[in-house]
Amino acid sequence: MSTDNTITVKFFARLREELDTATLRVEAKPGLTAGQLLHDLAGRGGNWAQLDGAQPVMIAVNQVMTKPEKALQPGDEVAFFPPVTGG
Amino acid sequence: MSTDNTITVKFFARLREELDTATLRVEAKPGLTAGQLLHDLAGRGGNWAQLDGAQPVMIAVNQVMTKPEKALQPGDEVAFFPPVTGG
Amino acid sequence: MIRVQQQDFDPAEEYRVLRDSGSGTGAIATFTGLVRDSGDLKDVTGLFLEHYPGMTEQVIEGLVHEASQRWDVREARVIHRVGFLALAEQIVFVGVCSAHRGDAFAACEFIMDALKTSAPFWKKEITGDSEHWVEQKAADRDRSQSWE
Amino acid sequence: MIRVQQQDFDPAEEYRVLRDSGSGTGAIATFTGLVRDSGDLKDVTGLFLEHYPGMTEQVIEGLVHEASQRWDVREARVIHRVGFLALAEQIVFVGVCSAHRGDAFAACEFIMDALKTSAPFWKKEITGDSEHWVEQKAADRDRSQSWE
Repeated sequence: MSTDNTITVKFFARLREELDTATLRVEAKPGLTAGQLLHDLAGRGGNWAQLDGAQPVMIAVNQVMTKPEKALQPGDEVAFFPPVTGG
Repeated sequence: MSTDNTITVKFFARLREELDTATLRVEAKPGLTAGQLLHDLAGRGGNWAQLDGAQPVMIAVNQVMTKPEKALQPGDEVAFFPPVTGG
Repeated sequence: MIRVQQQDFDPAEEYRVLRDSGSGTGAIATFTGLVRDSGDLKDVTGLFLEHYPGMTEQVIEGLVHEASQRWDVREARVIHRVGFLALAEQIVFVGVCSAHRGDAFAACEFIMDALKTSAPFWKKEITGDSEHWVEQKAADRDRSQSWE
Repeated sequence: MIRVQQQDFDPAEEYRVLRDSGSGTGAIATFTGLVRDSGDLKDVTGLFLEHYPGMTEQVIEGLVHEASQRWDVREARVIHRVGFLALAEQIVFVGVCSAHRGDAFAACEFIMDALKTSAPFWKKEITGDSEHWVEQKAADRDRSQSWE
């Protein structure tokens, strides 16, 4: 996790492949929630549009599963991924 | 199993020890049931008396668990034993 | 595969056979029971296990057959030891392989629970200076009945 | 003991550690999952398993901790492989030892069920000429929720 004013965003599995992105950084705007961040990213269009509800997206903040309402802090690590299928 | 007019009776575990008997033979009287045989054996008195209900006794005829009402045939193998405790 | 024997067994060997049971196998559940120091008596040093030769094998065959009708069972292996067993020795092994995890768990647990209440084995606990036939536990009867 | 690794594992070795966990152990339940040829695609030749390093281990630690609070768990060992795995290869191992058989079965099955729905692993099925991310099965969600 970084100590500057950014949030690290990670993608896994199908999302990582379809967005062609494993990691990116975004600015930690005051009041930003995980769900809002997801909505903002969907606004990029193209494959990113699927983040806006077309497929279920799980959210983890600092490696703990969380709800979209979760407020983000500078330095947080947010991960978006499809429902898990291990075991 | 014998082919003559007898029934083989076996005892296991605590019963085998307390009756000091692993196997005995009895005559296959017409109409004899497993429960009646148990009652007859209890009539021997001493440690045998416990066969008459003081302790639960399981009954198998020809190696299949059965009820006291089961009628016995010449050549049958009857076993009496305490509830099982393996595994 | 069902075996009743005095000698010890190797769960690793049983696992290898289960694993080699074909490409449809996705799940292997195993259970091993050990002699434990906290039975009906204190300071147990071992067990003596008696069985009813012939009937024991038939009963276990029946349980495996029943499990195979209720769940997907590719192969099941059951081993039960008899005779004198010291503390911490292995007593019983049940291993099941299946296409699916739920079936493997259910069949393995069903066979083990039913074996405890219907296979003709009897345990005697041995301490330094006494021995004592173990009584059937109501909890075991209940666990087995819960499958009915 | 929790491990996430590319290399294969030996269930026999895990069993040995579980068995040596102390004289109170009377029951050892294990589960092993294998790559199976009947997933969402036909003619699967293997899997690719991705995970979220760090979070995966934390989630599994949490599941083992939860199991230890609900049941008697002397020791639990969980291994999950990642990367490319061919057909019939071992994917996952869960082993639990306990004083009692019911606890060993329940804790082992709980950890395995919960792992499938909450640990961040993703499977991609690979056939000769295509690949395809596996979708989460409703049955797995239901099995895990049945523990709640």
